[in-house]
Amino acid sequence: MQFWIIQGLNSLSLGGLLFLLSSGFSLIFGLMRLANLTHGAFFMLGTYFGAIAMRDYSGLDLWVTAIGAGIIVAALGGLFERLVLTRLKSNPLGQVLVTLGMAFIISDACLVLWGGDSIPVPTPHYLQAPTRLFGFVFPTYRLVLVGIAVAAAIGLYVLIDRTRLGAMIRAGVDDSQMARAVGIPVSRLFTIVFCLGAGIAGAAGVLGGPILSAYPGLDADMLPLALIVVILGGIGSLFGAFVGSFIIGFIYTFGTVLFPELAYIILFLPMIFVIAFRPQGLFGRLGT
Amino acid sequence: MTISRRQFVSTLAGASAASLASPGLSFAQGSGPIRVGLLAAKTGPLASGGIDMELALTMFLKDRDNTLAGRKVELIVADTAGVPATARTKTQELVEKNNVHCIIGPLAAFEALAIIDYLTEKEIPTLGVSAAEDMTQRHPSPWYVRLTSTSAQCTYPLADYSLKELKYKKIVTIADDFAYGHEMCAGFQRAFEDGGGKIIQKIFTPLATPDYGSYVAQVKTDADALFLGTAGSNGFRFLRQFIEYGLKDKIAVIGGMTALDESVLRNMGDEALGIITTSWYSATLDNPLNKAFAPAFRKQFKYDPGYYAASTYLSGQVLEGALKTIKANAEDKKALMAAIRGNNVDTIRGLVKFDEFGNVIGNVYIRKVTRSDGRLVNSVIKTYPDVSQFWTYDKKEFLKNPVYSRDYPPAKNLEL
Amino acid sequence: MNVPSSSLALEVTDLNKAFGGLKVTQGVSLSIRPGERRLIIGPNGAGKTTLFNQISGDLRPNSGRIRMFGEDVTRLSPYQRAHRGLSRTYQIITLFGGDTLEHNVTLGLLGLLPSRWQMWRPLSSYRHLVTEAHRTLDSVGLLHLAGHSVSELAYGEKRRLELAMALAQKPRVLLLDEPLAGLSDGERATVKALVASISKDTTVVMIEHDMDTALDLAETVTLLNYGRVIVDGERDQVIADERTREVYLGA
Amino acid sequence: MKWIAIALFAAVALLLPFFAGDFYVNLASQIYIAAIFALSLNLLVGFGGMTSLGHASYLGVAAYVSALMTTRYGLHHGAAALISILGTVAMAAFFGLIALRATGLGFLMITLALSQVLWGLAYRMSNITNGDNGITGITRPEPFGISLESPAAFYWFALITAVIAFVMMTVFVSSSFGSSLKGVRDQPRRMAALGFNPWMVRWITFVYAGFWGAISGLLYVYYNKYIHPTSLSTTSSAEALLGVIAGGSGTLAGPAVGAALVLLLKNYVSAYVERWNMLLGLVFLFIVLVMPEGIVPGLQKLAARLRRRSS
Repeated sequence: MQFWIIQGLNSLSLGGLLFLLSSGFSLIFGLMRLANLTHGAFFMLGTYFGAIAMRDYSGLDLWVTAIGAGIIVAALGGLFERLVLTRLKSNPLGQVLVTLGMAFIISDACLVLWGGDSIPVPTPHYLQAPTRLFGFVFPTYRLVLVGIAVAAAIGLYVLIDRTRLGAMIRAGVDDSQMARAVGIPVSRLFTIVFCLGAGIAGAAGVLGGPILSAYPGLDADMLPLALIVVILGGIGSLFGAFVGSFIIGFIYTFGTVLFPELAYIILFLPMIFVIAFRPQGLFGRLGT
Repeated sequence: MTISRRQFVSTLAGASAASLASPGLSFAQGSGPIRVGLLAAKTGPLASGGIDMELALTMFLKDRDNTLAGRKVELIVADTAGVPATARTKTQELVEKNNVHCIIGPLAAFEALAIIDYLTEKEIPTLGVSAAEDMTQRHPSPWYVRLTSTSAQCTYPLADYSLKELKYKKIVTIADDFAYGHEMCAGFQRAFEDGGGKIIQKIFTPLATPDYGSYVAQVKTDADALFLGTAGSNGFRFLRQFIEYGLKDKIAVIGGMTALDESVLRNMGDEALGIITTSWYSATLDNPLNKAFAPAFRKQFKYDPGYYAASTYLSGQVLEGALKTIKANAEDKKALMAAIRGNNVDTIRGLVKFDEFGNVIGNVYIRKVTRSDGRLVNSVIKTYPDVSQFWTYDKKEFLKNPVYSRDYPPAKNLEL
Repeated sequence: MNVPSSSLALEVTDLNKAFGGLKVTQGVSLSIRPGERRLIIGPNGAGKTTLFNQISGDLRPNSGRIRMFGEDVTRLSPYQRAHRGLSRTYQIITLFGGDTLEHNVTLGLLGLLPSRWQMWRPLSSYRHLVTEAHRTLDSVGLLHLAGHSVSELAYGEKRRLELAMALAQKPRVLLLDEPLAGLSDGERATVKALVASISKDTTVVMIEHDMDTALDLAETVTLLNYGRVIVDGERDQVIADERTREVYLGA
Repeated sequence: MKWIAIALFAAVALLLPFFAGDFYVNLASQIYIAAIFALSLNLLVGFGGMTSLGHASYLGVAAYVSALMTTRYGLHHGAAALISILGTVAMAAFFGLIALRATGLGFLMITLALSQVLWGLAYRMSNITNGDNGITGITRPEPFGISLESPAAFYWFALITAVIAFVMMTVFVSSSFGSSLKGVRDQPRRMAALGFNPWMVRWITFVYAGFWGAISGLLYVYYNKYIHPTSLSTTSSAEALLGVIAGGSGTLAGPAVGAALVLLLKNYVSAYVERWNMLLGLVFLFIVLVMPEGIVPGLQKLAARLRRRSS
């Protein structure tokens, strides 16, 4: 019983982390039809910013750092979008090349700037003590992370569903030519959404830091996870990304525990299954 | 075919047309510097170790004004990127383009295994750093020596220490799911169970495991201790999550030679205090050679040298000893190799000898993480002198068994 | 119409198709005789092109049957229908823009031949195909441009090329989706003459907005609205029908 | 002019071992292997419009099968190669059935997932594959009794294979089937309406690309005499894909040029430029911004512009 509860909580917290990671990717893909392979690098950049800032300025708050890192990464993302990606609107192979190229640049820059060691992101001291619930012990920060993920999901839902910007994004997702025709500044919208997606990745990098730490290769570890979540949940569907994150959280956690010999393929088998029988993902829409 | 081509080449040797091939031909035998190649992964996930390997070796040579045994030394560093195929190309570059006299490195077992046949064929004296057991056991190469330790070599003393001094009876092992982790756990298990202990759980985690949560939660807390067999930064991340789950109070942690390496400790906090690990080195070793090395390294780079830095510094020392024996005639590769294997050299890890398989026989240290001058260090609490890769086992019997692996020796005391 | 179904060129029975909640084809039935010229009309969004896509096999209907010359093709793929003599053009011009006109038409010919699986001989080495392609291009008045790239063509020429690709296959049933859309008056006359000259061996089903031109070509007319057949019959009969007026004028 | 250049290039390629050092000869052999691999991927990406991120599967599996057959089961190289190729092609046929259910990003992800599964198996099933230690002790074959041990001999072997591969793949894409393939890439619906079976066209190409992937895998394992799970990894697939795109997908020479570029940056330039990863990224960025279609089409356009200006 304890096993199921603890691993269930683990699945939830991993799911929360995955949603923070993949929501930005999903947002960008939904509007721009761009598989942003730099996403893992943006995430890692956030983690490094957090780790370094909090190492060099002790007393810095994790939440403030996350927002700061989010803003910096968003700005970098915006620059990248304006300077490079705008020129590649109808060149998907070119997009693959530059987004991966950018990921190479970022990860090598991190190695130059901060070396090859793992650098921790400290857990806020008031969240360091494990939570004891009905005799179970569970890391408090992980529980908080689930809460943050849910809050982020609600925030994004409100943004997309209730604001003018969201209405424009939705119009652009449905049909960007139509959106342009009715006077929505699609190009600027692309930049805003790219910044937003990159920013969420950067902030998520800091928030995931206490669990993951900053280390070379973090980007390559995270990018496939983001891709899997988004593909499984349905391309361009935030709701799909949300549900997909938790599904993957559960599959990964219970899969690696119950079938350790399948640890390497546990994430990919369900994905093959889903794409083969439901190419649009679990919550993706038909026709796109 | 080859011969005629070589003749063809040599006729062109003087001409500028042969500029591509010239590095191999412009140096007459015996003159010019001794060319030492270092294979280190300076990019990719193994970069941390690779960078330290370069820093320490460069420092070693600089301290000697780039001169060993009276002859200038040229160091050529090649980045293997931690990829076997790249390691091979880089080795070929060192051998065929740079014409190195000997090679130090590489770090990862799969890099070493990818190039060992080639190095043997080309007869290049190699001072290895990687730990793959069989390279000095069932498949030794006359051109390969190892100055550090096999995967399991350092775990035997730790098993002994756990039984006799720490009085542990039941232990859980957790290690990276690759050959190094398997071999380390296998060696530890063998010695520990032969001495009457029980390994009640073995967990192997994929090398790229961002979140250890689900593994940490599985650890059987009724064990006396947890043996941590990780490499690189994985131990560091595992331990942080281990503590998050409140397990540090419930179960003691002991570790293999890389689990709490100095390169890991420098980014850790009080959570590491008290953890006991085993290695062939510690930055705090109290011998004159290390007193000359570790503080200087620390002064220059602001952190303590660990496994990776020490490995190449050590290699430098062994190489220097051998070069002195053969009067710096590095061109005579057979003599160089014989000198490396035959010398007993005093090094930063203590006296180094080799067995007939080219593997080191040397001290292994049991260390405990303590705080000293405000930083975390591995303080030596016990020294096991002259530990062989075969520990106390009979060499012949040892080699008759299969090489250590995930499933060998079988774990008979696992609790479900 | 009491014609036995085996002698019908195209027979659609009670076809239904919905996208989510939107019903785009509702109980549509058509019976088209061999050699017939059928015009399908209806306001925008009436489901004309969706109907075509189901006949050609690009879309699977939710229910209903499609038969060609008596054979049930409802579950066949588009390419299988093509091999049974169905050919079509697209409302939005769909050509191979980077290639020459000759290549476009040759590709159309190749589609029905076993040599399309040939993996060592270049397409251009099939002299008889090239000759045939030239003949077809000549029939639509584009022979002089055979070696030019499609991207150099004017809009009207592209429409004619679309037609040429379909005609090259000598189809038994030809679906034309707004062949006159976007053409100037002169071009319109040219294409109209082309369509009029199609052999009676080919049954022609055409969607067209330009009633003035299209009605001349049609023998029978089907009026669609909101995915339903409103009126169906001989040309003059449909034009005279009250409901046609309603759809076109009342709306 | 063009013919002189080609003749010169051919002469250099043919005679390279006579004037270049072993290292450069070996580097060139590796370029040929990478070029075959990139060309086979280009059949999918460039000519078929199927962006695969799992092409290393075919290289890796062929290499593993050959290595296992010769080292573990003591099979002759010829028999091992045959089994390896047949096995890999059969696998491609099966993978094609799964992967071709999707298009676009879905196809990319499913190929990635399939290759990850293979990588995981190679890594984890160590009793068969020797896991992370890889397989050592692999020999090179001796076709017609000629030893391939020397760099020069292997070089010519690789060169001949690469030329055959290039010719055969060129014939393939220029054939009438190749025309259908390009048609299916550009206008799949139209092609279906014309009587082509787009799925079958893609599937056959998928299998054929798997075949050449297997050939490059055999050369790869003969060259390295070692095989490790990294050769099946996403990184290997991604590198090849980047080479194809950078060189110019859908052209015949582009992928070879791109593969050579990536290989040289990684294995040669890295000796001089410590930050070669960053350089690689910058080169990709530069290529896309300056020559969005890739190096070869970009240079062709440039040459055409120069010619027009001079005339």
